[in-house]
Amino acid sequence: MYKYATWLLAAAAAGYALVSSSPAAAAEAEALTTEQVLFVANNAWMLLATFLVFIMHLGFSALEIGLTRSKNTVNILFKNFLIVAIGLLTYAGIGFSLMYPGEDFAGQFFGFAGLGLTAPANGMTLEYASGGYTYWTDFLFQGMFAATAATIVSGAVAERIKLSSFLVFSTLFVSLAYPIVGMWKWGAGWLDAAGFHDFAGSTIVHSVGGWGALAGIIVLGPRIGKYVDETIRPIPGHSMPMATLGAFLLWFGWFGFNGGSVLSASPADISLVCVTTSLAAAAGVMGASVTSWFIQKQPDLSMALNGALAGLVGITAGADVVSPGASVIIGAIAGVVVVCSVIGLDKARLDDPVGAVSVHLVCGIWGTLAVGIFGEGKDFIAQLTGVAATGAFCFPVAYALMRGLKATIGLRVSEEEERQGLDHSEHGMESYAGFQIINP
Amino acid sequence: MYKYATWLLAAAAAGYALVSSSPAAAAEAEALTTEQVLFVANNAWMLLATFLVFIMHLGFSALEIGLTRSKNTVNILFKNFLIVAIGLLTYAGIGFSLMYPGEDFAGQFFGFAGLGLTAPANGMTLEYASGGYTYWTDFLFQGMFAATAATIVSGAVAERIKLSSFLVFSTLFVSLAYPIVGMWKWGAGWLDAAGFHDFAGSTIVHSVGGWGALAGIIVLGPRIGKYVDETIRPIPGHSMPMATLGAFLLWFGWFGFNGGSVLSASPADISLVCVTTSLAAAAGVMGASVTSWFIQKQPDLSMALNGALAGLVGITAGADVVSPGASVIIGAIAGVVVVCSVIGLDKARLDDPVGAVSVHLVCGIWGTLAVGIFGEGKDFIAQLTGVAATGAFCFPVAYALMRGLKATIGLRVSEEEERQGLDHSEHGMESYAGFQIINP
Amino acid sequence: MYKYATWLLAAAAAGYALVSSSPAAAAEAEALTTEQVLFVANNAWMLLATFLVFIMHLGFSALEIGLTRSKNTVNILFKNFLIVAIGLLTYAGIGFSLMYPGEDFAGQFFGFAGLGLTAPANGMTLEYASGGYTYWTDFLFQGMFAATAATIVSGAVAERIKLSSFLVFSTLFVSLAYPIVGMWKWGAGWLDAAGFHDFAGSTIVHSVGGWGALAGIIVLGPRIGKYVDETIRPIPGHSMPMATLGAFLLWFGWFGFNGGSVLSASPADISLVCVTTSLAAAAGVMGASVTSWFIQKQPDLSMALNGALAGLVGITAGADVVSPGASVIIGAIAGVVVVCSVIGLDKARLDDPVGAVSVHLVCGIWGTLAVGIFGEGKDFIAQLTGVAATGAFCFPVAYALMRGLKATIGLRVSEEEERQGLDHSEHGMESYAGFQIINP
Amino acid sequence: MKLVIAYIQEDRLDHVLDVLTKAELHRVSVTNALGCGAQLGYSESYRGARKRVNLLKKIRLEIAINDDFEERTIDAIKEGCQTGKIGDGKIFVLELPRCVRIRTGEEGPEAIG
Amino acid sequence: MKLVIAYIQEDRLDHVLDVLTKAELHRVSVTNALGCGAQLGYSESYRGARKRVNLLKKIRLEIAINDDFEERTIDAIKEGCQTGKIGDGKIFVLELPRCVRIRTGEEGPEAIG
Amino acid sequence: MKLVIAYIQEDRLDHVLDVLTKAELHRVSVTNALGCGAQLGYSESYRGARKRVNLLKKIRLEIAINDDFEERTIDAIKEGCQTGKIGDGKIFVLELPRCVRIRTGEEGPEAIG
Ligand SMILES: Nc1ncnc2c1ncn2[C@@H]1O[C@H](COP(=O)(O)OP(=O)(O)O)[C@@H](O)[C@H]1O
Ligand SMILES: Nc1ncnc2c1ncn2[C@@H]1O[C@H](COP(=O)(O)OP(=O)(O)O)[C@@H](O)[C@H]1O
Ligand SMILES: Nc1ncnc2c1ncn2[C@@H]1O[C@H](COP(=O)(O)OP(=O)(O)O)[C@@H](O)[C@H]1O
Repeated sequence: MYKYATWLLAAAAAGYALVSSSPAAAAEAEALTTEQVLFVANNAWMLLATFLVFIMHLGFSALEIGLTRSKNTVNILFKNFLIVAIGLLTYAGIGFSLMYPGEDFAGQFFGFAGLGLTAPANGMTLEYASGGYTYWTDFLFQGMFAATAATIVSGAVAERIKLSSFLVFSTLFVSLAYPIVGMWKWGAGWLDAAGFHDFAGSTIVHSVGGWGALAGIIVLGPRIGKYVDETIRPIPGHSMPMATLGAFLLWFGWFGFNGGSVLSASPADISLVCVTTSLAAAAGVMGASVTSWFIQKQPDLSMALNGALAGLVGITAGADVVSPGASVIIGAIAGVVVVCSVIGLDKARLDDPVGAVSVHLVCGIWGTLAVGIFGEGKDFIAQLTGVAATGAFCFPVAYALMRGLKATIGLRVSEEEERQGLDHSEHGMESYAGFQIINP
Repeated sequence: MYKYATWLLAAAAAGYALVSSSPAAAAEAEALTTEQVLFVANNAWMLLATFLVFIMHLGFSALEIGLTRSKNTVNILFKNFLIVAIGLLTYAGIGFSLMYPGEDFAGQFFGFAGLGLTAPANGMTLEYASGGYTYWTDFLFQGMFAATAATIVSGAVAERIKLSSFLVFSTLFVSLAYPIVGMWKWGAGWLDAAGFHDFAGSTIVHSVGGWGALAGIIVLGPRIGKYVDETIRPIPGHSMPMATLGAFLLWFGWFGFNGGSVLSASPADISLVCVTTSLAAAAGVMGASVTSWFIQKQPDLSMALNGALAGLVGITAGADVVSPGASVIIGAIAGVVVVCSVIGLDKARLDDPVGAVSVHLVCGIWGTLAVGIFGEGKDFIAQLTGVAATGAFCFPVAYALMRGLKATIGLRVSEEEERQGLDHSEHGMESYAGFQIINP
Repeated sequence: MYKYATWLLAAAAAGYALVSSSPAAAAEAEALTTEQVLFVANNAWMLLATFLVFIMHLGFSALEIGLTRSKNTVNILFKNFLIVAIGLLTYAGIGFSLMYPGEDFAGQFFGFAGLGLTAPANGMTLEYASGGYTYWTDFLFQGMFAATAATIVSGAVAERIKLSSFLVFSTLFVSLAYPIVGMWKWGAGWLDAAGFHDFAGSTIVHSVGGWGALAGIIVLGPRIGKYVDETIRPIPGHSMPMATLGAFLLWFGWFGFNGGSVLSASPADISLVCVTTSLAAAAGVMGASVTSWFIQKQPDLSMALNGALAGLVGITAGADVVSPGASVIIGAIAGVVVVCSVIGLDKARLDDPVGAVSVHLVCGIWGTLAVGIFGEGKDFIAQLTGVAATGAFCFPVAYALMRGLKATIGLRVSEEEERQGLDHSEHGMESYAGFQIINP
Repeated sequence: MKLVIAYIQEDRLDHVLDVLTKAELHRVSVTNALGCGAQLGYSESYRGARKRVNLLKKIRLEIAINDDFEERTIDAIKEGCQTGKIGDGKIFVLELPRCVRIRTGEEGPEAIG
Repeated sequence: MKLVIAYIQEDRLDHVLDVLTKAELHRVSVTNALGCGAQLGYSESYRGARKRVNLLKKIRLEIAINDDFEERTIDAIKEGCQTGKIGDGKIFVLELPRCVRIRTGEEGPEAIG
Repeated sequence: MKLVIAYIQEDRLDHVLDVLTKAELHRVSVTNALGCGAQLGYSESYRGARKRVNLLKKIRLEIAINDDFEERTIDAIKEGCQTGKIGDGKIFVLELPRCVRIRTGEEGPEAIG
């Protein structure tokens, strides 16, 4: 915040990598071009989007604790907080390099540009990404995405997974599986070549996380007391305010998730994307509310929240290529689908405390296919291929990882630990010290 | 997030409506002008403002649940969450078209440009709004505003209104009453012609909501147990942390509410507006805290929170035309006024659990009139006209709607439902499952 | 939101001080230069940063209440909410003028440009800050920083300090001590001349607050029941969800704290700063988690949260001049240091409920010194000088203020008030009305 | 002396305290409770699955009294809580052989009030 | 009549209610409690300092019954809560001379059920 | 056997548990409670309206003991809670005819400890 710098204007515009800010170097900057200024605006927009994606992690944390019991709250918060850290660090270490290997290193299915972050020579200039952003912005925006995929799993396996096993799983999943699949599409791999369209990641991010979640709940089994004899015994979440706060923040963050995926601040594109995103979320809320009101006789807040997320996941693949009208349809269907999916999974005795599989996997698939229906000139078969390929890769990998952990360090806490709650057994800490809570 | 697009820069700058992004069309874009780049920056600012207004809905939700009882929390959250969805969808359907009919359709008092959203031919270009934003941005920013007016009502009628009736009321109020009044000023109607100044909506948004809130609490009557015999029995809110979080987020969102109302990123304007907004909020906090400390002998946190909002509502009409010094005066007076109004309404047995009428209506009026006092060249009579006309239209409309609902589907839950709490009777759900709470 | 203004584009670009927006004046604006557009983008970025710093105050509030008992929650919220108001108003009154006296008024150690805010003639133009931002933006960004220093103290002295005394202390500290030290570096004073580097304020903001916190806890003494006989009796915080929400929001806000301290939207600079900031935070989380897992045998969520903040404070001094790799090292060490410091202070019977001294003072010092180690061409001795000078000024001043208050109006609540909780004794209000809580 | 325990509906608490006060019964202890009895529970729906809730929110009163206050206390509780609807609650009266006021060490009937 | 008080483990609550219902004991009141007993507490670590927690979370049941239900009730609680591990809990049985149903004013054995 | 019930001030809890432990009374159950008694309530102000709060936060102890521990227990509670200020609380002692340890099924004096 040194205020008397006279070189600021020139330096900023010239867009040099002022890591060791050298006024001298910048001073020679010639006349400022419009492209350079556009670069400044684009890059600032991309960082704003990055910040918004970051805050989604608070959204996920709040939603997850809200929909689970207070005796596992510290554990869930710890997992979600650490995942952001692990996600960023591993993405810096290898993920970014796996996902965007660049032309020199890319295969169709796999590429790796080396360990760590090294800004290319043109990394801070217009050339790097057609003036959309710098190399650092690129990394950070992508890094925030990476952690999201792992966080999705967290909600589904909550209240019974061992902390250490979860951390190992997440680290591997987010640093290997996620970037490899990501590369197929966004790293200019084979899916991209096949004409697959996934704007901001209904498949590449959400389904990837969703497949991990599905594998997790299959291998782990349901929470004790969820399915007794022939009946489903719902286990109510302990804080609807936190769950709602989480859903609001996720919607808020999604403006960055989708808005930033335009990769520039192009007015027509980012504004269309924000509109389709909002309308799909709104329609998702209505679709889920009406469906749950109809099925459950009373409107279920947790379903309305899931509806918003369903609409958001659903629109993520096609936010840039569908009309606002189509986005309403996509969102509304996602809202209906998510409620049916939550109820259906429960019937199938797959215990997903927060509805992660329904929201991220089922609606991720729906959204991806919807591009083939509503997106002008988009190929349904290509969309189907993307969906199938992702599932065919991610589910087995996640399943194998989970089984491997189960066979070695163990995947699930003991029955007694689960009954006491993971806050006690894993952390020796209370989430709401002093509050009198009956947690059967 | 396809990273190898070479057309990004050009496309963004050219500002074409790339709904089905056509590289070919964009490729012909000529040299990038400074106006085009300014358009990019302005539009990004407007979207940032839109996101901030969105998060105000979380702020409202948190404030409202914080200041009410835990047995009505799910209900309030559900209402607030749905309102955002309903607000956006109805605004897309008819509201936007009613509020900004455009020159071709506008009368002085009413205009309607047709159902649904249709981007005009120049909607994505500099021409649409002098390079301030695109048509989509315009809709989304305005749509976020619309839902606000309905949400204001929600807090005042909380803990006793029937969910279905509230949703019907809100839908009609936000899709008809709000845009019609809005059109008088912002849609270039008669109030605008009369020289009325209401920068971001002390009257057009906040008072409109406030009149609805006043009508609501008059028709509904107070909560059971609030006024017993001759005494006022305060009903304490169940979570001061949530209330405070709400107030902080509202302040945060107000930077977008007011900052975005500049309708461009003009440095002098947006920075002045943010400064007057902040100083008025700060002065509102001090005004309310000192007043409540004086009257109540101890400083009341809920009053300090209301004070911030009072300052914010107060400055909203004139944030662009008053000096920072004047904004401190406006805010401080708003802070004093809100405390007196809360206490006065209680004396008049008008039960407003969160102080919505005091904050939005009373301070909305104060702020609008203050423009006539502190705004250079502003006409006090015009301000008074705007205040009176809004009241003369909105209060009867809201009152009639409320009475109509009362006479038909019923407005208020039964006494037993109210005693049990609306979470139980309307949703069959607990807000804090497991927590032991005594809620007399 | 008057939408038919044709002068918007021109006015925004020309960057005139349109306090009483005069279309006439703006109309004569000549051709829009790239510098003017860059000014628009830079200024918007700076305001975004300002908003993010603002929301840090919610982060601090949530973190502090989360780590303390529910019987003092209203009090902490009230303090934090008021501090923002007091901070902004006093900074407008004298702080800004003390901290940035400008060339005409500056000494090496002290300067004062007069009471109140007066925009200089060029305050809304490119000239004011090389096109980085306007005078109003400048004030608001700096004002948000100012309140931070006082808020840091709040957490350390929580649960026992008298409300009135705290408010007096904060007002004096934030309006005098903070800007005077700030001026030494950022106001072009002697520390700046000495080659001291403190990018966004590891020392100038965080250590200043930290010294105040240290003085506070020394003069106040520990909370009743914390140190009994030979043992340390931890007093668990009442809401880990709130604490976590606070830490997430602080991290979120820090993007503005550091990102805005670039004082322009220069792509290379802001993106590097955001990357170093994030990586240091992530490394801080890992450092603290591993350390606490090792020492405490189980991973302590509150330590992980402190670790993130430790990393953030640590990187604040050098975010612009260290490589991402170095930022990981700085953050990781900060994470280790903060855990050791928390435990060490407890051993020394210095009772700091939220770890403010460890996070802000200890890691602030570490971060400042780290610039001398990792920052290319930075002088370790200059860094040491800055650290020492700040301590030598702030600690005695804070200590004297605290002692003075103790001797006059009293600094600490009575034992009975402390046992009952400050919510009761200072505010007569409950934080969670109806909840059954055992608070021994 | 007697120890009177009563389970009542949550929303009668304020009223019963008023009635007790009028009957010059100024000492009462109150605890939250959950109860099942003749009153049927209800079923909630959470995320599409139905949940029977049999434990309803109740308030538990505990009042120590001298023998001659027994009827008065029971009448006051009845007056304050009787609505005639299932779920009004129960009163249990136990013998209380000993009572001590901690502050003074007083025992017996003097210590009750 | 008797008043049965039992302290049990939190996670046995659902089960014991099922068993009681099967034994045709439909009326129970439940309160949260903290207890120390033979079961050792544990030590938590908060911000690096260790904290002994001796008060463990328990559930308190209170059941008023007619005399002939005494054994049945105690057996049901035992069945529902016995795991053989320290901390299973205790049952205390008191004499209950009087019982009143608030709704009807009924007294004695009829008022219990 | 006896069942001792005590209402005490919230902030005496830690201390009284220490004293009980020293008196070799290791088994106690604790519940949150609200109480009104000789101690005057206070009045709060919420949003400008005054509110009388008569129900103050208290802690309820329940201790089952063998007869020969009665005095010791009462003395320990007195020692731990007596400050001489109004609001210190009350001790109620009931006859406890029967006590069962769920884990072992033991009954009577052996089951108490
Ligand atoms: N036998 C009993 N033992 C313990 N608690 C009882 C008993 N009978 C009633 N209660 C308590 O009283 C409450 C009200 O009793 P209930 O039978 O529902 O209504 P009513 O007394 O009107 O028939 C129950 O929820 C329970 O808490
Ligand atoms: N003498 C007693 N007085 C009061 N409560 C008791 C007594 N003994 C046991 N309890 C309650 O029962 C719970 C379980 O008792 P504990 O001694 O730990 O296990 P067990 O009964 O298996 O030996 C305790 O936590 C306490 O709440
Ligand atoms: N007769 C009683 N019945 C039930 N609870 C009582 C009775 N007397 C006192 N208490 C409980 O003990 C607490 C302290 O009693 P109080 O009369 O205020 O103080 P003191 O015992 O010092 O005179 C009360 O808040 C209440 O919870």
